[in-house]
Amino acid sequence: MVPFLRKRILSSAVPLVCVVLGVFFLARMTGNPVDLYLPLSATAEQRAEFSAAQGFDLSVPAQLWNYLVDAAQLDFGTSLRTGQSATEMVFDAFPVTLQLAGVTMLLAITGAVLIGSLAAYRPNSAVDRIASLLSMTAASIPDFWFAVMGVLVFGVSLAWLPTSGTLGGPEVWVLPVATLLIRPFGVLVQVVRGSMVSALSAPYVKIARSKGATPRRVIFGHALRNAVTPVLTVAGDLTVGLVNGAVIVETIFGWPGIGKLMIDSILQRDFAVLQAAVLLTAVTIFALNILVDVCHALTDPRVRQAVPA
Amino acid sequence: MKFSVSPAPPARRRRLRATTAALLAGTVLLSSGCAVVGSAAGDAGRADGRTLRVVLTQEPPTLEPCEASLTGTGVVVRSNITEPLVERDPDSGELHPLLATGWKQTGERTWTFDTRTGVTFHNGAPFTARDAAFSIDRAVNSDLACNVEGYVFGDDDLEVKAVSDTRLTVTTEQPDPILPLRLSFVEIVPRTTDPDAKVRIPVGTGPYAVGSWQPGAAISLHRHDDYWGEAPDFPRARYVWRSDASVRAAMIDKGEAEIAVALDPVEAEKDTTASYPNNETTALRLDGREAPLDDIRVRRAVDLAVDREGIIDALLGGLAEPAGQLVPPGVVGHNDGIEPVRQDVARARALVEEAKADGVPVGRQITLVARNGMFAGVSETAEALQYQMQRIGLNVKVRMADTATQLQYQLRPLPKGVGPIALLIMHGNQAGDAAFTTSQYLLSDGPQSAFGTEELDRRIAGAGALSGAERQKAFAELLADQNETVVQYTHLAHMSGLLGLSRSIRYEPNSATGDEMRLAEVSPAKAKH
Amino acid sequence: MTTAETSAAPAEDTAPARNRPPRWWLLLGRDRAAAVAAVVLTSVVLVALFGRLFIGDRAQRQDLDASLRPPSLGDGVYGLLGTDVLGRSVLARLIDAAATTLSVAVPAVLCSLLIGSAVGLWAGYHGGRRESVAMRVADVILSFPSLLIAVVVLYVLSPSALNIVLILAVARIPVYLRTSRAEAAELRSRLFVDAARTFGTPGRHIIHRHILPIALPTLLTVATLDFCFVMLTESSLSFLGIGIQPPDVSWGLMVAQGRQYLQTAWWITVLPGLAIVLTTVSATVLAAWARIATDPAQRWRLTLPRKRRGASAAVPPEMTP
Amino acid sequence: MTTTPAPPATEPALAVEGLCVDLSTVSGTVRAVDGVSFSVRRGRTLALLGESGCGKSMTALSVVGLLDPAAEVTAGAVRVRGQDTLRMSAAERRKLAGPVLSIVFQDALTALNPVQPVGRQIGEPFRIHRGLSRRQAEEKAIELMTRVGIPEPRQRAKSYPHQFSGGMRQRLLIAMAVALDPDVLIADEPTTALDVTVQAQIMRLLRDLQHERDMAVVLITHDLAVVAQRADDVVVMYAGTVVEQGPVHDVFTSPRHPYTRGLLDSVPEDAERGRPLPAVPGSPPELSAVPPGCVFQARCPMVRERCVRERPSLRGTGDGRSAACHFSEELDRA
Repeated sequence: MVPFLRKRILSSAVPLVCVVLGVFFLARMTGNPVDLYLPLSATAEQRAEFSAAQGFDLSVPAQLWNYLVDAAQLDFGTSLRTGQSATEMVFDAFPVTLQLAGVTMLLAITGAVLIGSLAAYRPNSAVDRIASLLSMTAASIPDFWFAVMGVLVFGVSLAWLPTSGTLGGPEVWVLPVATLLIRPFGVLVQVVRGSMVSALSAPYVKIARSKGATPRRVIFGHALRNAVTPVLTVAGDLTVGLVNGAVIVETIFGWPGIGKLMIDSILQRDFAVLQAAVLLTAVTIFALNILVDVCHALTDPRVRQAVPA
Repeated sequence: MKFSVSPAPPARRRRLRATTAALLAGTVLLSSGCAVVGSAAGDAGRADGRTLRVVLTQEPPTLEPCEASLTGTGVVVRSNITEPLVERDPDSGELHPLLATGWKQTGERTWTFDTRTGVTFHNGAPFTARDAAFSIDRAVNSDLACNVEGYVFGDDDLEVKAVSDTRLTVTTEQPDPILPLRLSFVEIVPRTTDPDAKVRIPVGTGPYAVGSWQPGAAISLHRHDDYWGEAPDFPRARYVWRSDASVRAAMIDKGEAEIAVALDPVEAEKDTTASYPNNETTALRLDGREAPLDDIRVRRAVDLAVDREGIIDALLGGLAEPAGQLVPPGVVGHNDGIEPVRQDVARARALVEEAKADGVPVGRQITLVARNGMFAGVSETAEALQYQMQRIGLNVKVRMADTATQLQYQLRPLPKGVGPIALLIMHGNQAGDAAFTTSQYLLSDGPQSAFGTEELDRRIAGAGALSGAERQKAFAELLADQNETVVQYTHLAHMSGLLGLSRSIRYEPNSATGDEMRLAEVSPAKAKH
Repeated sequence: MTTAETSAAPAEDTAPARNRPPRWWLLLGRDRAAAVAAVVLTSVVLVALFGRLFIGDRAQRQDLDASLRPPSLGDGVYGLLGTDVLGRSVLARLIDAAATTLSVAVPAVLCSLLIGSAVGLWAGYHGGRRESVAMRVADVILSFPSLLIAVVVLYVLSPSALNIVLILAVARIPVYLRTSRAEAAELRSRLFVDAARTFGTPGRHIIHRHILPIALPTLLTVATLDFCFVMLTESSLSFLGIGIQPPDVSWGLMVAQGRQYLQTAWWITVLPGLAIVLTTVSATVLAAWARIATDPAQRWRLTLPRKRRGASAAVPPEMTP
Repeated sequence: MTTTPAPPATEPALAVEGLCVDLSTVSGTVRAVDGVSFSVRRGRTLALLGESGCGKSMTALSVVGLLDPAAEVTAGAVRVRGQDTLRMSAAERRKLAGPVLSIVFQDALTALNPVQPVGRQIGEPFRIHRGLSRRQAEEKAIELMTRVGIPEPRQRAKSYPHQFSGGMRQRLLIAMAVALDPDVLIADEPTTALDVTVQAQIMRLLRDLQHERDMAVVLITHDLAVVAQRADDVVVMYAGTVVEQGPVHDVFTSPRHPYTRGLLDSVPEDAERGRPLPAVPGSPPELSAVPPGCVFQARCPMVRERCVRERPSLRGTGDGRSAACHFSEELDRA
């Protein structure tokens, strides 16, 4: 396992550098932020002064060099908008999204495994049809629409939940998590169902039954672990995709997470924050991919064996 | 704001309004009795009748007082946490003493201010003229690159001296007749404030002090017990922010907040909302350098094609007034005689046909650029304009841009090679005088103008030199003239803001509310017995 | 020796009609949900293809006096589903939007499917350095949050339908790339591929003839799920103000624009939302059906008499506890 | 753990009576197995011989209760230890699965769970039926692995199926099947996927285990040579029906059905193993289009008018043999 990890981590280094360079150049393509940060009536001299102070008067390669030199010393610059250190802002926002995404995926995976297995146990039964229809519908509802509906129905009309915000008890989590949850949950139910159906019709399941194994033993002892591989892959991809959902959820519910931070820093041309945020997100995504690979190796001996090669 | 992710641009400044017309009764009703206690909890804290909960569109980037000319910062900081020497009445435009008790011009380039005694900062330190001198120096002469410096002072430095504990002098490089007005933007902080770095949480003399700032979540204020003036009704205040207008409205409905800013016009019919003219004017700026917009008949046709009343009623909740000029009533130079153009599709079509017959390429694609979040309903407005322009035989494409992109189209140097542009702008006259508008928007080389005529340039220069009634008349005439001979602008509407107000409080918004919301003016509603 | 086999290939005892697969419409008829889905999807495609011929400029025709009229039978065909805030017929806009929505979603999915699976199969088949380079590229694309890239690129390059298609396609390439690479990597060691290689069959022929057919059902299933993803992302882009630009209209744009009228005029946002849900659910149902119908080992599921489907199923009666 | 005592050696360990299996297809329901009967005693081997699709595998799966849901037993009985398994509850059947009835499949790779160590899979019957602990079951598994000839069984018990060769996997599958000394072992083409030398080893292993444990073996195959070498009795199936049955030696020396005859005739004296031969011209009928008369009429060299009209029943022809042909005497004489 250790050489496997080492190899994976080393092979992530080059793509990470690509991400850093990519976001640097993409950000520069969006133009000089000077108009945004100075009053419309600011004089040309003030504009030049501002550009010089922020280093925007340098050529892009020179700016890149400065950025890389600073980044090597773990200095990712200062936010144009708030004057805070970009690192600090990113690390303030990151745990919010991480918690949100963690709770969401935990619920999505648990729920999907239970419901998906139930549906797969009797394909085409009423339970299966209803579970499939609901999960497909869930996966195709626009998240912002669901969020606004949730606020109006559960926040205002029924007054069961707070409309938005982060402060308070567990009830503040309900709407944001539900909004973030619907799509991964819907997709995962279908994936679990599909892979459980094929696992349950595999010959080794017949053999297990020929040994007199009970249904519970067949499902949990034999089929589930075989069905888990595609579920893990899809769950990994969906977790990565949660960053997209987080942009919407955090915007609507006023959660100070990394998604909102990134979109705000794009709109505000706050390059330092954008670069720091994308870098941290990318590192997290790489770590997540490695984690998924490790889980694959843990659940499937064939993968484990193939690793040293 | 509808496109809620795009926050109000920081470039939107607090306005210096010298409006003479009192559009609203600015009386603050003093309270008595107990507040209605809501049941719902939320981010903004429990409704306990003692905390005033305000929901903004975005988190203030900072509370640094020298950045208070940023809308997002100023709305929290100004007159709540810190105070300037002089304040402007948003209704009358007159200057009132605040931390200064009086001021006069004592030399060609020098003004002298007497400061108030018995004022203490939140940290307990007494306020003196030295603090005022320090604050002005820090905001204007330092290397902090404060927004207020670029906003009101330009490149010149000020020479500030505290003559005694209660008197200071300010000397400018050039004679400046409106220095007190400029200084109304400088918020006063104690001498102990860091002169070399911006602070995020300021100390001031205002009625409220910052209790805590939970980043991303909320800012809590509490009453400053040693405040020199009248104590505000609410002991505590709490700011939260939601970028989605429907969520802000929901928070009022649910009782999770007492005040919500910038609601959608859809909410206007509720009795928990209050609208107020915010001195903004929207217009379509036509780039007369590019065909087919270089033909005045085409520009005039666009003006005639627009259904202002329809747009206002259907898209802006009926909250705006049709406009025929860039400055709203109350601004020096506003021409009462200009009637907003009425829609006349037949005439517009005829004008386009005429231009076409003369070889003007009316089929060339015009890009209509608008900014997401400029005002609620902006994208529908852009669609309506596009349709109405298309209906008279022009070829129009809409491009919704973000703030930074739209500014590239708005400010000189204008982008090249992008074809004919019709730019949707929203202009707030800041000085209360049309000179500001004309120099920016109407001069041929004005920073926010696409083109002009020499004749108009001459008239603008001439009008700027006049004063009094002559000045009013000259500007009024040249505004009418732009509508006749230049037609760079197709004016749409003088806009309004919409505030959500809980039934448990009383507050009268005024034209400055968007930039400076004075919590001390909010009082609990009278409870019914 | 001695075999009772008449045909060399061992066939399954359970597949009686093994000489030719059953007619697909028979299988479709056997699955009522799939049949309904097929009808829905066909009508959506027909509407998208020909709807504009019938509605003329109705989708664009504004009437500010007729703003926000609720659905009614009294206002003619185009008033059937009410009007939006600009007084345009919601029905006409739904029809117009069908074409735009599909013209964004279909090319985006097809592009990413074609490019992603071609590169993935190639990388997986050859392995080695080509494989690692392809995978690292996929890693890079995946680690940029796609919505943010969309925001950056669409603000810089202007939000046109073509750019939206390009971004969505690029953002989804890694998904196909990874899936097809995994399949190809597994298949390249199989006997029949080895055999083909021994005979000197060129790599692209092996990929095309031997690997692609096996990987295709999985890829198509992913593509269906992506179809839904693309429509929803396009909708989210509209929410952020950079989706399809007026006067074009897509279902996603309609949902996004209508959401502020949720309380006063539900039809503006609920109806296009319903269209998205119906289309994607139909596509998913049909994809699931196609997957079973094309897989000889699974096809029997469709042949069960309806009365027994609910009762028994993958696990026979004695398995039920 | 078993509920009923093992039958005396004279009683059949397994008796299948009039088994009918229907199969749902797109074009309707077809009868895949039609009135199949046979029985086998402990220590004896019965071969089910036939082409692909003749219903022999489906018969075997019905016996152990592992039919796909598309197939359904519509008539008949499967008797072990005097009880009809088809009329048992699911729980009762589970008690028989392993200690009484057991099965070995053709493809050992997919028949073993890829994510479980083989030791655990082989030990599983002991955990299910004997209630042994995981460790005890593992010990039993190692014993079995030793018995079926896996080298270094203690280490190999922790390995996974993909780490074994095809022959070894088949041995593992057999070890699992014989773990609880079943009365009846059904071997469904156990050697088809293996190469020739390994085939012989596996068949030898099966024979040794059968003798050692006194099991009845039902051998499902299309390989005439295997039948000739291994089986005591043979049941020849065609299009879901039994066309001939009897002791292998008798049937092979004097077939009483033209189909059996055709199969045997097609074998050259010096036949090379593993070479597929066109046994009988033509191919069996689609199950959905089985003719009303004799099922074999289309390919029968001696077909007559009666064969088209009337389906021959399986008649006893003396010496414990039977055949389903109107004219079996003619074959006997020839």
